Amino acid sequence: MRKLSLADAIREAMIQEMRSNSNVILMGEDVGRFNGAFHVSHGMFEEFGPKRVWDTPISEAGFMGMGIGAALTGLRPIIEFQYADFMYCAMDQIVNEAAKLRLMSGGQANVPLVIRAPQGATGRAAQHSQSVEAYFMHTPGMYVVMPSTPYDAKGLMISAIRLNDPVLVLEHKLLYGAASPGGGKALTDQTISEIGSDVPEDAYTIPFGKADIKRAGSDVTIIATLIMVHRALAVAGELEKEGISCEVIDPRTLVPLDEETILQSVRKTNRVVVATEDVERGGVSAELTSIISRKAFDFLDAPVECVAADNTPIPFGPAAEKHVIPQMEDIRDAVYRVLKD
Amino acid sequence: MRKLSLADAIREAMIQEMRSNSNVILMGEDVGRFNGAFHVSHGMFEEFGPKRVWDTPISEAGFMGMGIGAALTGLRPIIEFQYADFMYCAMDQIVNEAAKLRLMSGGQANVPLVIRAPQGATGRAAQHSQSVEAYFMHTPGMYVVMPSTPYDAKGLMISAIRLNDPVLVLEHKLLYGAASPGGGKALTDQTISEIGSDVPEDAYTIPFGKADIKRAGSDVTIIATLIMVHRALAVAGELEKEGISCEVIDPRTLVPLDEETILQSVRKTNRVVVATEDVERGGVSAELTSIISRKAFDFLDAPVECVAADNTPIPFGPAAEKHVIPQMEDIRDAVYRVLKD
Amino acid sequence: MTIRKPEDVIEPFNFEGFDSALLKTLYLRMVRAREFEEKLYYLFLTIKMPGTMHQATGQEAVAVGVASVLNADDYVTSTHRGHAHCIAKDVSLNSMMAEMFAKRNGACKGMGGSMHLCDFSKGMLGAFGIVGAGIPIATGAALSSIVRGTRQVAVSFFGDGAINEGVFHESLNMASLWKLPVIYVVENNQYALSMPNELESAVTDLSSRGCSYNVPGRTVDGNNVLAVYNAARQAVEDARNGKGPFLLECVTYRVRGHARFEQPNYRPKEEEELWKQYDPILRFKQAATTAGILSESDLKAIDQQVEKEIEDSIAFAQSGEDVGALDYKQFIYSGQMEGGVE
Amino acid sequence: MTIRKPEDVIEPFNFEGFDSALLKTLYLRMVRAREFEEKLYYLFLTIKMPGTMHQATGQEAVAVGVASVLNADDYVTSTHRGHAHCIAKDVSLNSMMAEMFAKRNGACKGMGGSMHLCDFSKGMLGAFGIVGAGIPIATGAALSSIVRGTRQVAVSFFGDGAINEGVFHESLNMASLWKLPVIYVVENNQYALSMPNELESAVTDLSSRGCSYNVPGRTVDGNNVLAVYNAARQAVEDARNGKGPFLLECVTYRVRGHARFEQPNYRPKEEEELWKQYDPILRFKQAATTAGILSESDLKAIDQQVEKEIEDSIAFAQSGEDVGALDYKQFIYSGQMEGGVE
Ligand SMILES: Cc1ncc(C[n+]2csc(CCOP(=O)(O)OP(=O)(O)O)c2C)c(N)n1
Ligand SMILES: Cc1ncc(C[n+]2csc(CCOP(=O)(O)OP(=O)(O)O)c2C)c(N)n1
Ligand SMILES: [Mg+2]
Ligand SMILES: [Mg+2]
Repeated sequence: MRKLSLADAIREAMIQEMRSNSNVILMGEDVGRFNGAFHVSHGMFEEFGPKRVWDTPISEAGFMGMGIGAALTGLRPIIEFQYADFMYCAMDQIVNEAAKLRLMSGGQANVPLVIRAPQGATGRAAQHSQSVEAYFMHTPGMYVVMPSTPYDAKGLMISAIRLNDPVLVLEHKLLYGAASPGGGKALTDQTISEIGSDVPEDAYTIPFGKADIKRAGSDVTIIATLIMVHRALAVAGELEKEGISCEVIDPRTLVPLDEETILQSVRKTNRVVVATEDVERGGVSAELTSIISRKAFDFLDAPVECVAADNTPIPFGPAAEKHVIPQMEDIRDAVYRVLKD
Repeated sequence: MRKLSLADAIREAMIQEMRSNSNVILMGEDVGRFNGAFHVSHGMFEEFGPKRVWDTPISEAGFMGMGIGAALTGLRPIIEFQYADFMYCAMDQIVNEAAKLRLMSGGQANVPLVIRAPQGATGRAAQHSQSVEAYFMHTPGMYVVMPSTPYDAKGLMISAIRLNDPVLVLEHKLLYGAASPGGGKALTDQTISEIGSDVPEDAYTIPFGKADIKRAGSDVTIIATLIMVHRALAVAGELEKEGISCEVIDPRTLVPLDEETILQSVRKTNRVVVATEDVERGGVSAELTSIISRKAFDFLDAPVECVAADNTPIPFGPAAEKHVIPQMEDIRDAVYRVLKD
Repeated sequence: MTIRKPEDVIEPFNFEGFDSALLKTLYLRMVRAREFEEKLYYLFLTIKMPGTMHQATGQEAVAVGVASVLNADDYVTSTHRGHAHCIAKDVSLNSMMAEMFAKRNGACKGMGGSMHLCDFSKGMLGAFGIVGAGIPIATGAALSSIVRGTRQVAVSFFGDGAINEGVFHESLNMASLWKLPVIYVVENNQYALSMPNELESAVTDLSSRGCSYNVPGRTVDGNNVLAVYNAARQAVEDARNGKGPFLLECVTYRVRGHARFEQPNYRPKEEEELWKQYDPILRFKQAATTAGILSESDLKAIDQQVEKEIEDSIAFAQSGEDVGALDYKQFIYSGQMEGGVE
Repeated sequence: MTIRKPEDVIEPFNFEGFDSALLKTLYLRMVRAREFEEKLYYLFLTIKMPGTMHQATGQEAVAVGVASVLNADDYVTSTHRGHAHCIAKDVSLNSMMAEMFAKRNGACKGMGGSMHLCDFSKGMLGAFGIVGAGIPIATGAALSSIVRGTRQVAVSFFGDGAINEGVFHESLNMASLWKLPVIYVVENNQYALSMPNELESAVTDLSSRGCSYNVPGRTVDGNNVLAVYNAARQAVEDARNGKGPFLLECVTYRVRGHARFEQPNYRPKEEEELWKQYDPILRFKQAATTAGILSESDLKAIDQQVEKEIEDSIAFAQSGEDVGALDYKQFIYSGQMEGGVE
């Protein structure tokens, strides 16, 4: 099968859906003539033109609200935020309108809307590095999707476009991958493992709420998202040599969450590490820890270990950023700790 | 001592600080000539005039940003949002600027800023009912304060005004209390117990990060915030008759969190119920559960019970709102459950 | 510039081009809106009603004048003060009243209440409880019309307070850039809660505030339903023909307090009394009967019809089931993929 | 209206009122900004530098012309493209360069980097990485000046793209309502990343966009430091004297790509080449020497001074300690109450 980068996979999903459904449109800053800041929408303006691919002014609340209005009236907009950090500028439209309209209208409002945003720390300091999933996981009425591999990205993106609800798809900048036609624009993390880069050509969907066991194991369950999936897999590979067998689970969608797959694994391994890039306090790792600690209470042989970003705005200096954001050694140490008692 | 309502206590705190420090100002919609939508700022415009009490246009991002600019340059603004739900309109200024400026500037920026916002469900549907604490607990760089009694409110508010960091003070509409000069404007919940309404006349501070044990007990620890403190106390009172002894802890500040007082209680009772009004998924109850399950792992005799709002935008119909928002019976049932095994 | 006096704003009634059927419809809608809210006012005083409400009493000509030029499938977004907009767009009184009572047969199944009334079958996309929130949403509906090639027009109603929200600016710029068929109707009732225009807006000539985006505008007597109708008709026609957005300021007056029971003690009683004399329904009645176009009995018949409709709507509402504790669960997500099951 | 040509914008140099000391200062600051960034460009190409940067090459006259009329305690907010604003407000090159290297002796202790450069001792409140975010913050600094009675003025620099953010609108309205001493300087370099003015703004005459708020404005040749200086001086003087805000559009051109290494292939090479001929430093040099007000050797001395300053700043930066892994912990909260310990 073909190897695609994650950026390529997302682009292919968007293009295929736009070809088969004329109601799908793309909006965002520099997504058109410029092909997107990370070149994810490369070639789409050329193919679909300005009535399907909208280059917006820098007006996040405005174009987010327009996406909602378009969704309510028959279109299926994909809204790109250039960085996830800028979503706060449109927070009211996302949280108070998009997520709540179906309920407030007693089910009349259909809001088939995809929000795409690249996130993750890449040396650009506090306003271009955030991981925003916890804010939206805490916002009922929307789905939250976190694809860690090109295969997942394509299938989840197609599902997101076809679903009649607002879906947030968070893409990690360091996972976009160098194979993108953007060339140097796409960033890559050295630790990225190779799994999942085979992507079928035809359109396919991946259902929401189905976690993927990226690696089976028996001693400890590592639940990880986005780039932490890759760091966890790398750690698991290393630990195997020491005789430690890690199961790595990628929830793929945080809302809905596949509790069953997670709890099943926990009942088997009795030890859990959660690894996410968002800030620890009130974050995704806390939510997962809460679920596991309550629902697998009798199965835990040790406290869940949270590996998440420290509770701070992301600092600029590389050593500091690296300390704040979980690295392979943080995951490895957590596995050791959770196996200790 | 005098009995004050919570609204009165907050007003007194603001007035005393404004009298003693000419750099303290108040800004927000209808806070001046109208005395505030919930009459919390009653009489302040009259006393301090338009250079200290600013009636703003409906421009949340704008006046929030202005509050930051004022804070950076020597003032100590108090920014009122008419409802906490409208904070999303200013989310970028709060999350990306106010909370991050100190760090991004390497400690140069001083951001002595108080954000006040009434929250909680009172029959006004999805856009006027939200509890927003989890979003800001997950935002490093700001403090999150939740006063449940008039005594706490005054002391915490004075601390908030004097601190050199951004502080969010969330006030529950149903706790404002009928003694406010706003009369009918102030809402009251019938279940509110009477504790803490004695308020000293002089200014006093309550340090952040010190939980208050609102009721001592030995069988189960109930951790609750805002109105849930009162519901928990009412439940504790009833359960006492059944021979169940509940300890009710009010963290008072979520950031910083007094983990020690909480964990001490858990080590004693070995059973925990967390009761908060915010949405459960990714919420404050998850964070507290995570901390307790990890840090008091060996002391828990049963899984932590989370009593929080269901994962939904708040519906209008009263029976539905009541079902979504935790009530006394929800807390009571949780206590029974946690005591079961 | 302070609060505008009626004499600074009023335009004479010009019946040219209005036949009696249309006039009756305009009157019917205005009276419906008025009586619906006045009945609610009474209900809130006398029985236990859930939630709150904001009355547009005295402002009905704006909603009715504008919405009456729209096609059934044109779009409208509204505000916290939305009953009149819904009624003008022909949302059924029954479903609205039932929603106010939080009944299952309500417009929003009892999930939204007064501040979230909508009826997608009538193009009424929603009253928004967040001031200004409907502005970009209507703009997006207009963009959608362009993409789908349907020639539908979108109207966003909002207040003089809402015009200072950032989304107004962002929306008008994009609507103008892309020549979207959207009419921005600023319903200038001269107060945003307690704030009179001159304390909230540096430029109080609100129809000129499209200047930053090259959006043309016009101010009309918002208590003259014909003046509003004519201005809206022109704007809608232009928008439908690809000429782009328009900003229509309708000057009116909020006769009641901001919300249920709120006493507007921040403004002089005389001001209120003066404006009440320029009541849009009163003026319409006088003008139409004086001109001999509608008779007292025509109007009376409509009054009676509305009275009955309102009574029926209450009966309808009361016959509905109360919202159940678990109803909301079905409305959070569709969970459905386009065209069927996931 | 498409991209503006230099000949549509340029104003002749008028040296009236400028003495040679002032002219030397203006030149010094422009050259400092230019050389600082050009050195960085080279450094990013040749050694491993952390983060990214956005160059204001070709736009230096805007920052320098405006900031040079300010008092030391006046306030400035800047943008992602902020080096020139900092330098114009006399932030030390050493601390800036060290910040670029993520050193402990950097302006922000290595916590902020290029996009968050600031120096509170110089009134430089921050470069903001969020487009438009500095606009209300500068407005609040102006409000603060009024409340404290200090007669300080605030300047907000932002781009032609930022003008379409909602906070621009909200801020100008409040500044105008309250007559705040704030100058909005829109640095129109004709592109917002890939977007030329006419694709992002319905009204591309940006200085007129205060019309919605009664904020006066003026467009000047942004590549003529004297024209910028004169316009800013008048605006600042008026603001300081209580006449309220002003919107100053400085038309210039972004000579480089949007950010480090970005190739602006969305615009014609000829356009770039043409604008390079109107380089603000080049033009200043020619005019000043032609007019005989500064000599070649005056300029040369400054060039040499700057060259040395830049070299020194690199040495300073390289002598600094790298940010440590735990440095950030001390900067998250102050935890202090006013006037001392909690
Ligand atoms: C974003 C937001 N801010 C504030 C409010 C509170 N609020 C509700 S209505 C209102 C006044 C609105 O004034 P205007 O736009 O003139 O409409 P009117 O009430 O006069 O119809 C305010 C401040 C809100 N609902 N949403
Ligand atoms: C709120 C926000 N939206 C988008 C961006 C991404 N971005 C950074 S600079 C830029 C273009 C800004 O254009 P302009 O305001 O003209 O400034 P210039 O880059 O030309 O100096 C964009 C889109 C951002 N940083 N912040
Ligand atoms: Mg109004
Ligand atoms: Mg620009």
